[in-house]
Formats: sequence, C-alpha cells, structure tokens
Amino acid sequence: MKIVMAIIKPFKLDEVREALTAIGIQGLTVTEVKGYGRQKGHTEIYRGAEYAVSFLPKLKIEIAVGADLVEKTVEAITAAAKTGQIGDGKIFVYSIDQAVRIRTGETDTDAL
Amino acid sequence: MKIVMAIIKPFKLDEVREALTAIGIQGLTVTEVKGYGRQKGHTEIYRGAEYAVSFLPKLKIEIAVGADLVEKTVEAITAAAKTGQIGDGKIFVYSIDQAVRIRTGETDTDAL
Amino acid sequence: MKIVMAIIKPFKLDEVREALTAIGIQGLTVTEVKGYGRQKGHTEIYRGAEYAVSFLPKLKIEIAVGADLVEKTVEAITAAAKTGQIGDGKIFVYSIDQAVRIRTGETDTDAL
Amino acid sequence: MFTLNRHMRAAVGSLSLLGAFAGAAIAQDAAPAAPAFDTGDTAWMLTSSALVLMMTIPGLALFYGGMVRKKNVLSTVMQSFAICCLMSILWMVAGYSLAFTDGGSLNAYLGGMSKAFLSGVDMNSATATIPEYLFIMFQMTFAIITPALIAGAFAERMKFSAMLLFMAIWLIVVYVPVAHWVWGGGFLGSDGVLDFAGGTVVHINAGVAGLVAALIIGKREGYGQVNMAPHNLVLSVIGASLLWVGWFGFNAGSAVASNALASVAMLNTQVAAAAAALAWMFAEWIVAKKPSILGIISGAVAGLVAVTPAAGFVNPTGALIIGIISGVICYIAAVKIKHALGYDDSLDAFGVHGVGGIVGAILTGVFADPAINEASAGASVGTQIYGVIFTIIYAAIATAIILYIVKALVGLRPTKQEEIEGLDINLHGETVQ
Amino acid sequence: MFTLNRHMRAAVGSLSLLGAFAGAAIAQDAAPAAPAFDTGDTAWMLTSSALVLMMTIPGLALFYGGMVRKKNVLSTVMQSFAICCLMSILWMVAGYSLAFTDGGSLNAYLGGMSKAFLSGVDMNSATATIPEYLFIMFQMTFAIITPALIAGAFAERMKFSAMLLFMAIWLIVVYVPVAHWVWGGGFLGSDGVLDFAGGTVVHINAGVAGLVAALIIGKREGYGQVNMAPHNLVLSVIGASLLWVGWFGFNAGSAVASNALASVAMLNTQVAAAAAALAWMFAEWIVAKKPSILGIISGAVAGLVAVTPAAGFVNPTGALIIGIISGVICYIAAVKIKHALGYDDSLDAFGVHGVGGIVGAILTGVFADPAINEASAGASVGTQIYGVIFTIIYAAIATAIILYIVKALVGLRPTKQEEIEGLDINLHGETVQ
Amino acid sequence: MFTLNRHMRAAVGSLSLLGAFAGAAIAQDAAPAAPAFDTGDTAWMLTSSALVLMMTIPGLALFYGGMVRKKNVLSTVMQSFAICCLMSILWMVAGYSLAFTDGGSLNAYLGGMSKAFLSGVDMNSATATIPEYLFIMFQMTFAIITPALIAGAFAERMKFSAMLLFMAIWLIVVYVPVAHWVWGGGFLGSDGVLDFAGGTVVHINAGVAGLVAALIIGKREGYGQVNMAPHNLVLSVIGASLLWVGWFGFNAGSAVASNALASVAMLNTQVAAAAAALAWMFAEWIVAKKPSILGIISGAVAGLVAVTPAAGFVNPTGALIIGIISGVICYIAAVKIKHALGYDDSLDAFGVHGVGGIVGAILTGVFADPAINEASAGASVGTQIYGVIFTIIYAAIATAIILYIVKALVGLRPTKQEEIEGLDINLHGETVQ
Ligand SMILES: Nc1ncnc2c1ncn2[C@@H]1O[C@H](COP(=O)(O)OP(=O)(O)O)[C@@H](O)[C@H]1O
Ligand SMILES: Nc1ncnc2c1ncn2[C@@H]1O[C@H](COP(=O)(O)OP(=O)(O)O)[C@@H](O)[C@H]1O
Ligand SMILES: Nc1ncnc2c1ncn2[C@@H]1O[C@H](COP(=O)(O)OP(=O)(O)O)[C@@H](O)[C@H]1O
Repeated sequence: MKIVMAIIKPFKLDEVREALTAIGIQGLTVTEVKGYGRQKGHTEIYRGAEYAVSFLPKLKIEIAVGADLVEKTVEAITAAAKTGQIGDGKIFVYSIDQAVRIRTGETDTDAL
Repeated sequence: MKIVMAIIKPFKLDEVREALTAIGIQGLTVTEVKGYGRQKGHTEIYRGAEYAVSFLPKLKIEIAVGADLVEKTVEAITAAAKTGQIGDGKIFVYSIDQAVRIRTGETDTDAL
Repeated sequence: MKIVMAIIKPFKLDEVREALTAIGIQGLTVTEVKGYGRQKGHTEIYRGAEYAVSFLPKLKIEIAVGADLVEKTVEAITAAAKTGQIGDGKIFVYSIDQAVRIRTGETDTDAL
Repeated sequence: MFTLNRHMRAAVGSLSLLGAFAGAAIAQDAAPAAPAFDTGDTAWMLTSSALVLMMTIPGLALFYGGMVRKKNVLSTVMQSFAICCLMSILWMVAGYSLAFTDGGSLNAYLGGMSKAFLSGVDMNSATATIPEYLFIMFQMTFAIITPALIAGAFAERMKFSAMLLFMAIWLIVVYVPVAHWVWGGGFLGSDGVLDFAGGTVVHINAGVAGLVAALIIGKREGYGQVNMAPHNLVLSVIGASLLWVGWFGFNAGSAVASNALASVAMLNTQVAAAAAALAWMFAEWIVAKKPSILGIISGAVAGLVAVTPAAGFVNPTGALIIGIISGVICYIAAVKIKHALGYDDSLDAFGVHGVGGIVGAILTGVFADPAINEASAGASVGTQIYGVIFTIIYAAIATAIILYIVKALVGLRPTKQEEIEGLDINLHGETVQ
Repeated sequence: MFTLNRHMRAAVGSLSLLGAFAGAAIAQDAAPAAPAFDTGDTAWMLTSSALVLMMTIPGLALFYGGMVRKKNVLSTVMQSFAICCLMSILWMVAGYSLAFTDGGSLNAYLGGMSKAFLSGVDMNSATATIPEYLFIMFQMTFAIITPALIAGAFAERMKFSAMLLFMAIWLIVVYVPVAHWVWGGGFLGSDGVLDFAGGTVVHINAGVAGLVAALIIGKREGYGQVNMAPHNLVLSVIGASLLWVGWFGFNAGSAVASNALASVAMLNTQVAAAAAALAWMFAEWIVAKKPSILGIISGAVAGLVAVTPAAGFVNPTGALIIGIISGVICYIAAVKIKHALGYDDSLDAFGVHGVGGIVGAILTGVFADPAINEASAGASVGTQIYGVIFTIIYAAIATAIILYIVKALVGLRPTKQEEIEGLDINLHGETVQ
Repeated sequence: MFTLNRHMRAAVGSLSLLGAFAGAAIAQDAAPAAPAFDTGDTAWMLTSSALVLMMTIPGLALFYGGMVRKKNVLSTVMQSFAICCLMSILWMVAGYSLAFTDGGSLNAYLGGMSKAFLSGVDMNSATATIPEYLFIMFQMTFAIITPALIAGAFAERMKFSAMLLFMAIWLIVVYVPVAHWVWGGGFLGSDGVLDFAGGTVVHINAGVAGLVAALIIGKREGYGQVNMAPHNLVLSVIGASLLWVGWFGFNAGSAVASNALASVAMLNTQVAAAAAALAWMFAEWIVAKKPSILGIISGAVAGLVAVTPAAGFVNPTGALIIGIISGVICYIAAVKIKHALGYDDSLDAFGVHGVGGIVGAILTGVFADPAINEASAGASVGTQIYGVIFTIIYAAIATAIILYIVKALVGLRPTKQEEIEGLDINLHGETVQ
C-alpha cells in the first residue's frame, strides 16, 4: 500500500476530489498548508510597507491506496490539479506497512 | 522506527492521548484536517440552500515510535478512538530512516 | 528521494527557511500543528480555573530532497531551529518512491 | 405634535420647502430670530441618524459578512461600506432633492432639482421642529441602507465595479421615486398608503430588487454541491444585534420627534422583533429538530422588517401578532419556498426583507389603531395591498432593466476561477487569515 | 427635578398609575391637551433604552462568547440573544405589570396584573416627564440583561431548552418581585435601601443565581484538566467595551431625565469603571506577573457593577474609590477565592456581578453625598447590608428550587459526548469555521 | 445659540468658571433655583459622550487590532483599552483643570489646578446650557482618544509598561496644554485659529507624536521582509464603522448643543467621510489596480479627520471638497511618501491623522462659510497655518523628550524574540485561537 500525498492549489480541491472518486477512490484527508517554492518573489505593499509574500496557501491531500492504483491516482491528480501556471504543486508517493480501519479493525486494503 | 499516523474524530483526542501515555508514549503531533470518506452523503440546508457536506473535521495524530512499540500503539489508538460508528478513522504505519531531537542532536529512538 | 519532516518552534520558521535556501533548497511545505511532548506540565490559571496546557503550537515543515542532500538538510534545520530549551522539536526522515511536479509532469528530483 | 407621522410626510416635504422660505424671510427681516427648533426633538433625530448609519456599517456589513464563505467575507463587508459612501454623495448631489422637493407638474411621480447639492437649504431651514440639514442627514441613512440590503441577494458572485454602477443607478431610478411617492408628496402617500418607517420604500423595494438580481445574475458556482454554510455566525449575531439596536433610530426616529409616538414605535419594534425571532426559532425547532442561531437572528430581522411600516400605527399587542406571523411566514419563505423554487438569493434579501415587508405592509392595514395614531383611522388593507403591488411591479421591472444595462456595460460576474478562489483575493487583493 | 432618583422609584410606580389616570381624565375632558412630556428627557430615555439593549446584544453576548472555547461560542451568544427575545415578551405580557403596578394588599411584595399586556397604558400615560410606553421599554432592557448575566455561570454545559425554561420562570419568580421591592413600591425601597440603577436588583440577584446554578449544574467536563482558556478575547473586548458604553444608558438613564443627575451618574460610571480596570490590572500584574486583557476588561465590568447602585448618589471622588476597591476585591473573588473553593462559575457571574454588586451596594451607604442627591442624606450602611442579605437569601433559595424543577422536567445538561464535542454542533447544528 | 462653537471655547472655559460661581451663588441664596439646563442640549451631549467613548473602545481598538498580525492583536486592543482607563483617571485628577480653568498669569499657556479632582464643580455648575459634569465627561472622551491614536504608529513593538508611562506623561505635557491653547482660553484660540472639534488638538497632535515615536522606537523586526499584512480586516471594518458613527458625537457634539450647528456638523461629517473614502478607493484602484477594503476604510477615516476642524464652519459642498482632497492626499502620504521615506508608522497614525489633520486645518480657512457660522467670517488660511506649525513643533519636540525619558527609565521595546513570537503571549500571556 502507498500513500499519495499531493500539494495543490486550494481552488482545485473539488475538481481533484471528483477526479479521484471517478477512479474509485473512496477516502482522503485534506490539510491546509502554506507552500514555499518557485512561485515566490511577488511583493506586496500594505499602506506603503513592502514585503515579499513567500508563503502561499495550498492544500495537502493524502490518499492511501493499494499499490495497483497509484499510477491512476497520480494521473488523476495531475490532470485535475493542473493549470499550467507556476505553483501548481507536487505529488509524492511513499509506502506504508499497514493500514487499519478504527471502526472495524479491518486491515490493509480492506481498511481503505 | 516507524511513524503511526492516525485520523480520528476530534472529540476523541484526550482519550487517545491518555491511552498513549498509558503505554509509555511521550510525544506526538496533532494536525487539524478535513476528512472525506464513507461518512458522507449527509446533506444540510442553510436557509433553503441544500448541499452535501463532504468534508468533515478530523484530527491527524502522528507518533514516531520504535518498531517494537508499533503494535501496542495501534491497539491503543484503535481502542480509544473507536465509537463503532462510521467515520471513526484510519491508522497508517510507515517506516522512517532517521529521527533527530533538535535540542540535543540525539538520534534514533533516543530522539523520541 | 527522501522527505525530511521537522517539527519546530513557530518563531524559528524564518531562520529555518533561510538556512534551507542557503543550502539550495527551493521548496517546502509548512503546516500549523499542536505538539505534545516533554515540554508539558505547565499549568495556567484563567480566572481561577487551573489546567495543564498539554498541547503547544508548533510548525511542521516537510521538504522533499534528493537522498544526497538529506544530511545537509537535517544539519541546517538542527542548527537554525535550536534554542537549546526543551520543546525545540524533532526531525524525521523517510523515503519516497516518486515525486511529480503537477505543472510539467516532471518526476523524481527534477520535480523538486 | 405626536400625531406627526410618515403618512403625513407628504406634508413634511412641503413643510420643509415652506420652512426654507419662511426661514429665509425671517433671516432677511430680523437675523437673530432663529426658527424655533425643539432641542429635544433635534437631540433624538441626531441620535437616530447615528443609529440608522450604524445599521449599515457595521450592522448589515457583519450580518451579511458572517453568512458568506470565508473567502468572500471582505468583499461582502466592502459592499456595504462602499454603498454607504457612494449613496451619501448621490443623496446630497441629487437624491434628496428629487425625493423631497416639489416636482411641479410631475410631482405625483418625482420631485425636482431645486435642492440639488442642497442649494437653498440653510441654517434656518426647518422640517417640522428640526433643522432641515438634520432631516437630510436622517433620510440619507435610509438611502444608504436600502441599496445595501439588495447586495445580500447576489452575495459571493458579483463584480465590485458592476455592483457600484448598479447601485448608483438604482438609487436614482428606483429608490428616489418610490420614496417620493410615499413620503415626498407623490401619489402613494396621497392615496392613503400607510408606511411609517419604510416597509414599502425600503424593504419591499430592496427585497424585490434582490430577487430580480438573484435571478438575472444566476446561482453561485457549486450551488447545491459545495458547502456554502455561513463561515462565522458570531459576526452575523453582532450584525443582527446592531441592526436591532439601530432599528430604534429607523422606526422611532421616523416620528421625527421625541414624543409618545416615538416611544410606542420603539416598544413595538422591540416586541415584534422578539416575537418573530422566537416564532422562527420554534418553527425551525419543530421542523428541523434544532433551533439554529441563523434562524433566531433571521427571525429577529424579519420581525423588524415587518413592524417597520406599522411601528407608529399599531399598539404593542398588534406588534406582537405582526411579529409572530412574520417570523413564521419568513421562515417558510426563506427556507421552504426558496428551496422549492430553486433560485439562489444567497442571504435572503427577498425571503426576509421582501416577504417581511409585504406581510408588514398588509398587517399594518389590519392592526392600525387610532388610539396610537389618528392617521390609523384611515387604514385600509386594500390600499396597503395596492401600494405593495405597485411597488413590486415597478421595482422588479426597473431593476431588471438596470441590470441588463450594467451587464452590457461592464459585465456582472467575475470569472469562474475568480469566484471559486474567492472574491476577496481576486477583486480586492486581501484575505482574512 | 434633578433630585428624582431610583430611591423614589416607589413613587414613580404610583406616579405612572396616576399619570395614566390623569392622562385618561384629560383625554376625556379635552382630547388635544396632551401631557407635558419633556422632549429632552424623552430623547435621552429613548437613547438610554437603545444603549441598554446594546449591552445584552451584542455586548454581553460577545463578552461571554469570547471567553468560552471555540466549540461553544455560538451556543453562548445564542443564550444572550434568545433570552433577549423571551424576556421582552414576558415583560410585556406580565412582568412590567407585576413589577410596577400596585399589588393591593400584597403590594409590599408584588405588584398586580392590571397592566398585563400593557392594557390601560395609552399615548397619554406618563412616568415622571416621559411617556409610560418609554418607561416600559427602558425597564424591559433591564429585565433582559439580568437573566442574561446568569448564563455566564453555567456556560458551556447547559441544555438550551432547560436554559430557556429556567430563565422564563426566574424572571417572574425572582427578578420581578425584587424589582418591585426596590423600585416598584415594595418594602425594600420603603425601608430606605438605596439602589440607583440596579446593584441589588440586577447584579446581586444575577450573581447569586449564577453561583447557585454553577453549584447545582456542576463543573464542566474536564474542568481542571482540559484547556479552557478563552478562545478569542477580541470578542470579549468588543463585548466589554459595548457593555461600558451601554452602561451609560443603564446608570445615567436611571435618572429618568436629561439633567445634572444623569450627567454626574455618567461621569461616575466612567471613573469607577476606569479605576476598577486599572486596579484589577495592577493587582494581577503584581501577583501573576503579567497584566492580561482578560483581567483589565473584567476589572472594568467589576467597576461598572459596583458603581451601579451608587452612580446617582456619590460624587466622582467617591466613584473613584468605589472603583479601586471593587477592582481589587473582585480580582480576589474571581481568581483566588473561586480557585480555593473549587466551584466552576465559568465566566464569573458571581465573582464579578455578585461580589461587585455587594461591594457597590455597601459602599453606596459609605460614600452617598447629599450634595449630589438629596436622597443620599438618608443613606445607611446598615440598611444597605440589610437589602443585600435579604436579596441574597431570596435569590439563592428561589433559584435552587427553580433549577430542581427544571431538572425534573427536562434535565439540565446535554450528554457527556455532546458536551465534549461542543454545544454549537450538537444543540444548534452550526459551527464557527 | 447656534453660533456657539469651538472657536469660542475660550469663552466656554470662562463661562464654566462663571457658571460655577453663579451656580454657587444661586445655591446659597435660594437652593431650589437650579440653573436653566436645556434638557435637549443635555440629552445630545450625554449621547455624544457615549458616542465618542465608543470611538476608542471598541472602535479604534478594532480598527488597529485588525491591521496587525494575529500574534499581536490582543496587545493592540489592550493598548486602546488601557489608555481609555488611565486617561479617564488623569483627566479627572488634573487634566480637566489644567486644560479648562484659568491659569492666572500663565493662562495663555496653561490652566490652573483649581478644579483638580473636580473640586468646586457641583450639581449647579454649568457650561453653556449643560451641566459642567457633562462637559467634563465629554472632554474626557477626547483626552482618551488622542493618546490612543498615537499607539498606531508603534504598533507591534512597544513594551506595555513603557507605553503606559509614555501616554500618562504625554497627556499632561502635550495634550492638556494644546487643548488649553485652542479651547481653554490659551493663545491659539485668542489668535483666531479655528478648530471646531479638534483637528489641531487631537489629530495633528497625535499624528505628529506618532511620527516621532515611529522614528525613535524604530522599525518592526523583519520590516520589509516579513509579511505584515493585516490579519483580519473584518475587525478593522467594524472599527472604522464605529469610528464613523462615533465621530458624529465628536463633531456634532462639539456644538455643545442640539441645534442647527450640530445638524450641519453631522451632515458635513458624513459627506466628507464618504467623499474621502471614495477618493482613496478610486486613487488606489487606478494606481494599484484593485480597490482594497483597507483603502476605503482608511480613506473614510482620513475624511473624518480632515473635516474635524471644519465641521461647524463650512457648508456641505465645502465638506465634499475637503473630503475628496484629503482622501487623495492621505493616500499619497500613507502609501507613497511613507514608502519613499522608509519609516515604519505601522498603522499610519501620521499618514492619516497627522496629514489629514493638517489638510483639514488649512482647508477650514479656505471653505469657512459665515452663512453656517458667524465665526467663519474671521477665518484666515494664514492663521490656520500658524496654528498648525506651532502645534507640530511643540508636539514633536515634547514627544521626543518624553520618549527618551521613558527609554531611560524602563526601556521602549521587548526583546527581539518576544517581538517575533508575538506580544500577546509574551506581554500578556494570552493568544487568540
Ligand atoms: N521540495 C519541496 N518539498 C516539499 N514541498 C515542496 C517542495 N517544493 C515545492 N513544494 C510545494 O509545492 C508548492 C508549489 O511549488 P512551486 O515551486 O511554487 O511551483 P511548481 O509546483 O509549479 O514547481 C509549494 O508552494 C510547496 O508547498
Ligand atoms: N483512502 C484514504 N486515504 C486517506 N485518508 C482516508 C482514506 N479513507 C478515509 N480516510 C480518512 O478517514 C476518515 C474516516 O473515513 P470514513 O470512510 O468516513 O469512515 P471509516 O473510518 O469508519 O471507514 C475520513 O474522513 C478521512 O479523513
Ligand atoms: N514521538 C513523537 N512523535 C511525533 N512528534 C513528537 C514526538 N515527540 C515529540 N514530538 C513533537 O516534538 C515537539 C517537541 O517535543 P518535546 O518532547 O516537547 O521537546 P524536545 O523536542 O526538546 O524533546 C512536541 O511538541 C511534538 O510536536
């Protein structure tokens, strides 16, 4: 089993979620985060005080999936979250040893 | 070493923390998240505007533990976080290569 | 590739970010979290109601880096985030299978 | 003196003209003979003006701001604030004159431009027992809140530029004539329509405009799928509370004097608001199993709206009944009927202000009590309905035309992406953290 | 005229009766001869009524709402709002009559029902120099805030339905009689107890009821273990500020006139609030090493409470001393004594309102100055203490009985899980995001 | 009576002295012959006092609190609240006496101590037609807001203890003398400087003190690198709105009567605020491509500041032009000039209050209209500039000296780590969740 973790632009959440449910994913967890990356350097002025906005609001999505679904999941996210403009975000994939559904005690892919 | 990551219902936090300290766990990190899962489909109406509430507030708990403690940790969380109703959450376990305590530079299980 | 995940004191963010950019890191993601650890036991009184503050505000930083950069990254964070006082936080490192830049579809270290 | 009322505001229009002339004459003849302003009446009207301004900023701004999603809260409060500024200037430049001066041969329909830029008003000009400058100020606060109310109907989805342009035209083309018809010497007042503090002029007018705007502008992106629950009802509670407190200036201030009529109008306002709030709350408690804070504050506003035309014509028992009826009917309108018909009046400008205004206008005809106000003797449900229908038709048609013009000129909505990302960051470059 | 004061409110009760009769008589004889209401006095009392309403909504709602945990903020502000609505109706239906009319043979203890539903009050009815409708309105705002204060004691843990039921019974069984005893012609007023604006009737009454409620309802889940720090003191600062501003209506409005007595009452209110805020702040700074915002605003409210019975009887130097003493004593009561005794009066309804009210009532006897008010000449510390003790005993016993009845009828607390998850989502189905 | 104005406040100072003596005399001769206070004037001044207090708490507290970072919001609102408390006591103890009594041979520069602790003021003391107790109260609210305004300049980086000490000294050394010069019988008033409601005394004074403080205290840690965007402009909108509403008490209350002068002052206030808000908004829209909420509310405050000295001297068209000019100039000052010069006046105490006050003081000389106020006949731009320059020089030098003394005594800034972590947790032990 794997966890696919994606950092995306906030307003893309609904499209990403729809793309994922379309490929059969039934659960995910979302966190509000701040991202620092290439999409930086933009300066703002408030009442004459200039500063560089370096942290931008992003959403982190975590999806536990069976290893077989990883590729489709990554593709679905890439397609749905892409605007083509800088700051679209990243996807990282890593392995998990175990998954448990608290309610039932089910494990592994049954738990997802 | 492993990280045990659990998604739980928010009001279960104190019980889970107590269960974990009872088995000797001394640290953990909590994040407010929104969960999408089977516990969905419930619709609300505000002033006549109906919509499906798909994201529900959850807490993510991350606990770094030595490999030997993983099983007990998972059991403790499962027991404390369970209500038996849909949406109780998940536990995921994955391996970490390294752990460092910033204050002292200690590493591995000494760092926890 | 690895993800370096650090829990630090909030006011250290700017110093850590500067230390990381100094060693060539170009992106990272920050989450507001609450930490429970040894830095606990401190009690507060509001209007006569005493209670133990067990969760303290912390920041979680996640940085995806090539395996070669891990050591320098951990050192940079340790140096910048350290105050020497209890509660400075932890660093955890784990492996990722894959990284994708959503905008371009680039993968692996090209994606970072 | 305490029989002075809005029904006789037609007279007040002329009165103020007369006052100005008289004042000028006195000033020429014997400068020191200032007009006999009543300091107590003046004190209450100064206070009332402050109270009614407070209804819009921060009252309505917060009431609406708390009900939208967090990404749109600043753009929502900005609407109320900007409308407050723009309407103030327009009222001074032309609005007051067109509403409250004699329009000559067209007087049944519109006033004239003799007091544009307040020319001809001076320190001796009087309206009833107060300085005309103060009456202008008081009426200005009504001209501010009425357009601001409309904005609730299209919250979260209109371009700021289009909103400003729409509101400017709407004030002159809709608000000003209707105010003239009822209070400024126009035909509705002469025909005996009773509207103590603005049920027709303010609430039906704004509510209908809101409904038309909601229909023409269309639904919010994601309506029915995305969670659009109020992001912070604490703000809305502050807003509703300040609306309630400010409404004392609105209703009791409409006596244009500090007397028993103002007193009973204040008490009626309190009783109707409280009764409607409880009525909505219990109705929701029964139907939806939980009494919501959004419900109770919406009910309070519904009661305040409904008692507005009636405040100086009915007794407290009448106000109690008006409150209960309006609370239940507005609950049904805002929650059930809107849902059934499927239009997206985001914050229920129509469901609360339109429906509440109609209920109140009609019930004013039912409960008007001559022991409270001599003018109540002439009350007639038929006349009230006639006033309501006329206003609905005019407001609906004129609003639609204005919106299509604005759409042609600058477009009504931001892009879909801007709307989904939020109006705060896209239209104003700011967010709430 | 400026010697009119609360001490003579007993007289006012009869006065208003007389006024009504007289008015009726005049009306019969010669309809146009309206009573000689003073427009200035009326203007100030209209304003005062608005100010006192603002104390409860949004003032107290925010003061309390900011101090609870985020999961309970909506349920907390909802309590103030719903109490405001329910008490308004009850006051109109029966409360005013029972408090301020003649109770016949029982008059020492309770008024009668002759003005139930405000029957018999008309446009000519006068209380002193203002319309009786206005006096009813002004007193209504007092009947609103008193129960609302109690809710601070059991914040975060009472069922909404039980709260409503308790408050309705409490108004009629506790507030109304005590108001009658002091202001409505009852025995405490006749015995010479001085209470300018409600130290006894409002604050001791509510504070003691709060303490009893905190004890009977029990501690919050997790009290002493879980972090219960105020979630957003900005809200509490807004609340405390609006309480302060609104208190001018409460205290200066209790002159029931626009005169020197109202003026000195306002100044005394300001001085005492400021002095108590600083006293609490410095006491805390010394003891706990940091001056907290919760401390300074609590101190301000303590000073406002303590000066309430005194505002129209003492001079500004007296107010200064009352402020300093009450700030220090309430700090000790709310922070040290409560902690030592271990009861959970969540937001210190007793520690601030109860204790502050007692301190103020007694010090009124000490600092009353006949140069400010002739009635001060009769001041006696003994009489003040007698009034305090009597009110404490009655409020405590009656509140306990009512709570046990409500408990038997509907139960007092939500389930443990509901309480831990938060009252907002469980009782009202809403949350702040 | 409606020609009474601030220009003649010199006279009012003496008047109040006279009133006191006269009152005393009357009281001796025939106790019941109370002075002829006007109940309407008194009602409006009671209301005005409440309104001006509301400007500082919660108005200014929120206006400022919303503009800082979240970690400093409580410390920011705490400043306004604590200043309110401390200045109230200082005003009663010595400030009022030093500002508004006769200073004997030094009277051109400072009043005397004859009314320290308000000794000699009694229930018969009058200022114009109102009780002197009320005039003391009204003026107290001005002595509260002026220091509170300064705090915006050094927001997010001053020690609370240092701030309190600085403000206490500043009130006595700067505010009190300048108030005496203009309104209390001092030389600026005698020289013909027109300042209706405090453009010079309040706004230039506070703005210049703020600039000097910003320079001496230095920039915030991370200025220019770290995001210092306002954390919650909803709070600032509430604040700006309550400032606006409260400003009616400030400006219309400065007529010290309920008359046509108060009425036109209120209308002028409204028109100037609205015009300046739109002017700033459109200027920013053109230059920075987006109309911001921070911009429109800053513009409104700029207009309110600029019309303050003019409110009772100009006609509404004059107010309109003053509004437009001040909105554009303050936009340039706060956004462009500050940026060019690089000082860190965090919340633009100087850019808005200082610059707005200067613009307003000078334009008062340009637009003063004798048809509004006879005193306008003596208006002179030269005299206005003379008053402005004198105030700037005095405020700048005195403020600098006070700050260096406070620095030597307790230090001005918290540690760097405390500042970066936030003042809320470090100075007050509290945070907003
Ligand atoms: N090395 C990294 N580790 C973790 N998160 C990263 C990393 N690089 C970028 N991110 C996240 O991805 C977001 C987008 O990255 P950015 O470089 O701005 O643009 P792009 O994704 O188009 O390359 C960042 O805001 C940050 O949240
Ligand atoms: N595949 C998944 N990956 C990540 N998080 C998940 C996944 N499935 C569920 N979750 C998280 O677990 C929570 C509970 O899941 P849900 O399906 O609603 O109920 P249950 O845990 O009882 O099966 C979700 O709200 C979500 O936060
Ligand atoms: N076992 C753990 N797993 C995950 N996070 C931990 C763990 N132990 C500590 N932490 C995080 O690190 C923070 C600091 O830990 P703490 O024990 O207080 O001090 P120190 O880092 O100095 O040992 C905690 O607040 C928590 O967020």
